[in-house]
Amino acid sequence: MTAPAYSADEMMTVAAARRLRDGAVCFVGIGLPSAACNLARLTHAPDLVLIYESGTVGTRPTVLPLSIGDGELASTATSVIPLPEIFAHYLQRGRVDVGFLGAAQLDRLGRLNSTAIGPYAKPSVRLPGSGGAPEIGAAAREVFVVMKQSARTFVERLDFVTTRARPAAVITDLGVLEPDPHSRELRVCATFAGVTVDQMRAECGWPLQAAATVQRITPPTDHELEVLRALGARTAAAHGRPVRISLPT
Amino acid sequence: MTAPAYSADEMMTVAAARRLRDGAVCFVGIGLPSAACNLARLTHAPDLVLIYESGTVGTRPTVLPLSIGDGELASTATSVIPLPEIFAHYLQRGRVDVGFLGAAQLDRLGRLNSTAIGPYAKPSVRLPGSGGAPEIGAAAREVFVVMKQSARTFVERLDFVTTRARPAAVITDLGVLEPDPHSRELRVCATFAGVTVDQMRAECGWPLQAAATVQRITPPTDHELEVLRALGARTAAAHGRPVRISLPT
Amino acid sequence: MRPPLLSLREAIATHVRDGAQVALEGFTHLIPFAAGHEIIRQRRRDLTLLRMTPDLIYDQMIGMGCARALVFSWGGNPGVGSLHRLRDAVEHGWPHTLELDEQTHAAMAARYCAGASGLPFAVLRAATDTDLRRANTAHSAAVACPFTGEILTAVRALTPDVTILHAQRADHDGNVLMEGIVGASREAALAARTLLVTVEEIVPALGAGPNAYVIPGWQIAAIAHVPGGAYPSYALGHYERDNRFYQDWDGIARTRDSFLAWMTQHVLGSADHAAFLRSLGVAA
Amino acid sequence: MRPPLLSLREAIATHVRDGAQVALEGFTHLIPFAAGHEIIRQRRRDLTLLRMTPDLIYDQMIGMGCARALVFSWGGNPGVGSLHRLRDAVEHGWPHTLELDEQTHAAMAARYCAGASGLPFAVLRAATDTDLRRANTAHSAAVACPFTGEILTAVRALTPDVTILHAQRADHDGNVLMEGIVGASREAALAARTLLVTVEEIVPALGAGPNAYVIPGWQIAAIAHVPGGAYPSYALGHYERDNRFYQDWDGIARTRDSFLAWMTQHVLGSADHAAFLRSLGVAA
Repeated sequence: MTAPAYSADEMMTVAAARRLRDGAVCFVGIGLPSAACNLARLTHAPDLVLIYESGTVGTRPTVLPLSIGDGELASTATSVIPLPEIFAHYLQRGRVDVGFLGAAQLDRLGRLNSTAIGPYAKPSVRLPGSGGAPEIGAAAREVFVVMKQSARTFVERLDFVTTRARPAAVITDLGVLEPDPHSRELRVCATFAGVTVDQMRAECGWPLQAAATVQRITPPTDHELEVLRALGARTAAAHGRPVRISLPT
Repeated sequence: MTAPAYSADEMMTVAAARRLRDGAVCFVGIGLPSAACNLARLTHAPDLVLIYESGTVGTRPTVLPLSIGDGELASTATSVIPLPEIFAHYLQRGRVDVGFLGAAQLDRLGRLNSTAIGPYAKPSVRLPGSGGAPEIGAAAREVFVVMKQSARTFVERLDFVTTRARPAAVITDLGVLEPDPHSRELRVCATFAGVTVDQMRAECGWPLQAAATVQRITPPTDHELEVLRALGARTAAAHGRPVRISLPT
Repeated sequence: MRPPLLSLREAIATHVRDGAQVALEGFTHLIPFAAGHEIIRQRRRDLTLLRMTPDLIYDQMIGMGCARALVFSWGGNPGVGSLHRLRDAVEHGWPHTLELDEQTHAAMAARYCAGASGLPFAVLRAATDTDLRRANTAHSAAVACPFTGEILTAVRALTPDVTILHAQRADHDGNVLMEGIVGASREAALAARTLLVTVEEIVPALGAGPNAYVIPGWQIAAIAHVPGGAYPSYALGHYERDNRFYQDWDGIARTRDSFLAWMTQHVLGSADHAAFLRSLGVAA
Repeated sequence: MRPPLLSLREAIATHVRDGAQVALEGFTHLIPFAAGHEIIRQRRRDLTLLRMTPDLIYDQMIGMGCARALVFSWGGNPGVGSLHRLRDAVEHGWPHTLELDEQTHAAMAARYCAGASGLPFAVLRAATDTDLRRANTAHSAAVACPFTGEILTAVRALTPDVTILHAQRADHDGNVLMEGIVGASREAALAARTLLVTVEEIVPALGAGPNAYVIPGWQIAAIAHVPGGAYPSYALGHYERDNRFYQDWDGIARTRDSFLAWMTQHVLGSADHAAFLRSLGVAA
């Protein structure tokens, strides 16, 4: 068997992008969620509405932002509004269809830790913290989690419950987990090409169940890969540009 | 004795304008308060900050607005913000030095009725209502009332208490009332030229007291009158302009 | 999702139902007169009308019998005096009685903000010991700060079934730009279940500054192209407020007969807003 | 009243005291780095630092020992990873312990809004059953809607002693224009007792659109003219975010030694922000 012509990260991003229906209003986090949302917008979902917590609504970046508030997001937005309104008028008011979250740890109910490893008062690893996640998890109509899978991060017991997200799906670098309709416990519902359910079990800290029928995810199409890589190339070029400031003399 | 070369309305506006110190932040109501504030700005108080409840901050109209939201107010403002912010971020936050109010009825404690004559549920005269007055009366550091005086409107008992203003002064078309420092009851503290305390008593529905020393208000200066009349002339010309709308064919 | 571009007649027929809670906002500026007139022409009944300042448009809708209730904070003719039709309804129940939900500007603004934020109530430091507060106990209540113990006022959220705004322009994606005085328009729009917008013009691109007030098209149920749609209110950059008309309205609306004659001739007698403007000689 | 135009050194010396609550806001965009560096140079101590996203500027201030407490909602290096100096303070108490007042973005934004509105608390529909909520009980509490009975969350107002912003430009009257992403800058400014602003340029007139975000000069205690004052953050229309610097910071801040060496050379070793920019080769 030859190695696939794409990386696990690319497969994960493509699988996440495919979950987004055209016209949905997405609250976008930085990193993989941002790549997935923009890939969807540049392929099957041109009318996807992207909202970044910095206050940009309906943004259409040509390169991916490194931060949540790069100038590119403001320059290509339908409107730029104060951050408190993003949370009050959009998220809390119920205008967000899809929230995308990542985290440092996830448990079998899809709860997330992005705050601390070890005790909160004296953590062994202090993580960045919640940001918008707890309210996105509670208020978005549907939540997806995008996160690399490992037994160290898909844990039996979270060190800290930052977010109770009840994700509709968790897209990892191996496949996709969805909640069992009755127990709400996450279980394997699909794997990427070349990945077995046992491999997914090995990279999970709880005894991972699988759905009766486990789907096989179609590999990225040439078009998906082409668009994603072009986006990545534009982004790398943009982020490498040196900044120069001219001071008045 | 010859008739004065100015009207009682003009004297009232000039007397109100003189109360405003330069640099004060004023929440301006329409009508006489607006004329007084703009007269002050065009004479002794060029840095007076005028806020209209429509959302215009630091406005410098060249003509007086008929309404509280004429285009002139927006075009000459430092900033135009949503109305809820005017009330939350400016008035409630304590950024307003001076509030100017009018009303249909006033009582001896300076409380105001701008809601109804007769019972609220079935009034004989339904007045426009409170607008911003109750919160202006409560939150502005200092409140002035500007109102023509008559026994019918300066009443023993209000039909309806819309606003508890505790005004620092009530400027009428006859003179100025200020509260007694102990009883808080409004009493004559100054009269306009040619007006006696007895005349003011005759135009008041409660037994009006007078301060030990009643001041005489200096008549409008030539400069004050000139500026006020020029403002009025510009305003009349502007409000008379016919509006024409061209429809696409 | 691009909002459909409808005729104003279709937009009102589709989205404004008898008995609905309807907010036509715009503070002095951008008051959606054309939409209000179309509601009158379509003889909508039992509406609960929300506006901070009812202005002439609600005077007309109340006088023509569209309203069952009014939610408001200042009901005069700005700079002129009374709204005679509103007064007649409150004082004499003509054409029928009108239920009032009345409060201060600060409270009504806060109620829209609560609706826009998806909250059931808002908090403000309101004037309390007034007859106005006693007249409206259904929608305000005391609430204590859990940190300081201070007693503040809670007011109930407003969530109109339909909010209608007038704006300067829409682009081909249905995004709408409002410039100038916005009043409580933003909050009324965000609080509504359905948002209709009439615009002066439709352009390929809005050409707005980075922080301009743009309503994304996907929040809008329908757009209608209605030049002059705010007249006799105004649209900054397009035409001024017809202050003389506001003054003339005092005479027109003073008696039931003169009011009905004027409405019959100019509003009911005009098929649409362009015909209305022509009937007044405002548009050629 | 026109705010005085001060050097940044004077502005910080006059208005930022040891022990103060200080908010340097700006969300990714317009972060007032120059002001933060000047606070470091003047060796302010025991500050309570407020920012939604501490970013590199608070990593630097914490690492240099300026902070006693941190009020925040997301403390990473955006798109890169950890803030190593913040982590070192929390994990190992270096250079000394740091008290945390931590919450979600929604809650922190609401707390600024309450402060900006002169209210002791704000209400939101917060996520409740989380360890974060249990970790911060001093500043959040349950509150019932008096109309519907729904249980919501009250959060305590934030009212910084001093808020510092960076903006594109000021005019000769001291009015300040901010364009682009504003984050919670407006609310942090309005919530503060004292507002300081650094600007890229000073111009005769702002040339802003009708609804641009302009801070009236009379709300500002002092303005300092500091071109490049947001670097390595950015100022829309002036220079871009130096994303490479944000990536490089991960290595610089990873150890105490490399951090101190860099700060000594570039911040303490530069008399002002222009010298700082030159020391990095960013400005000629």
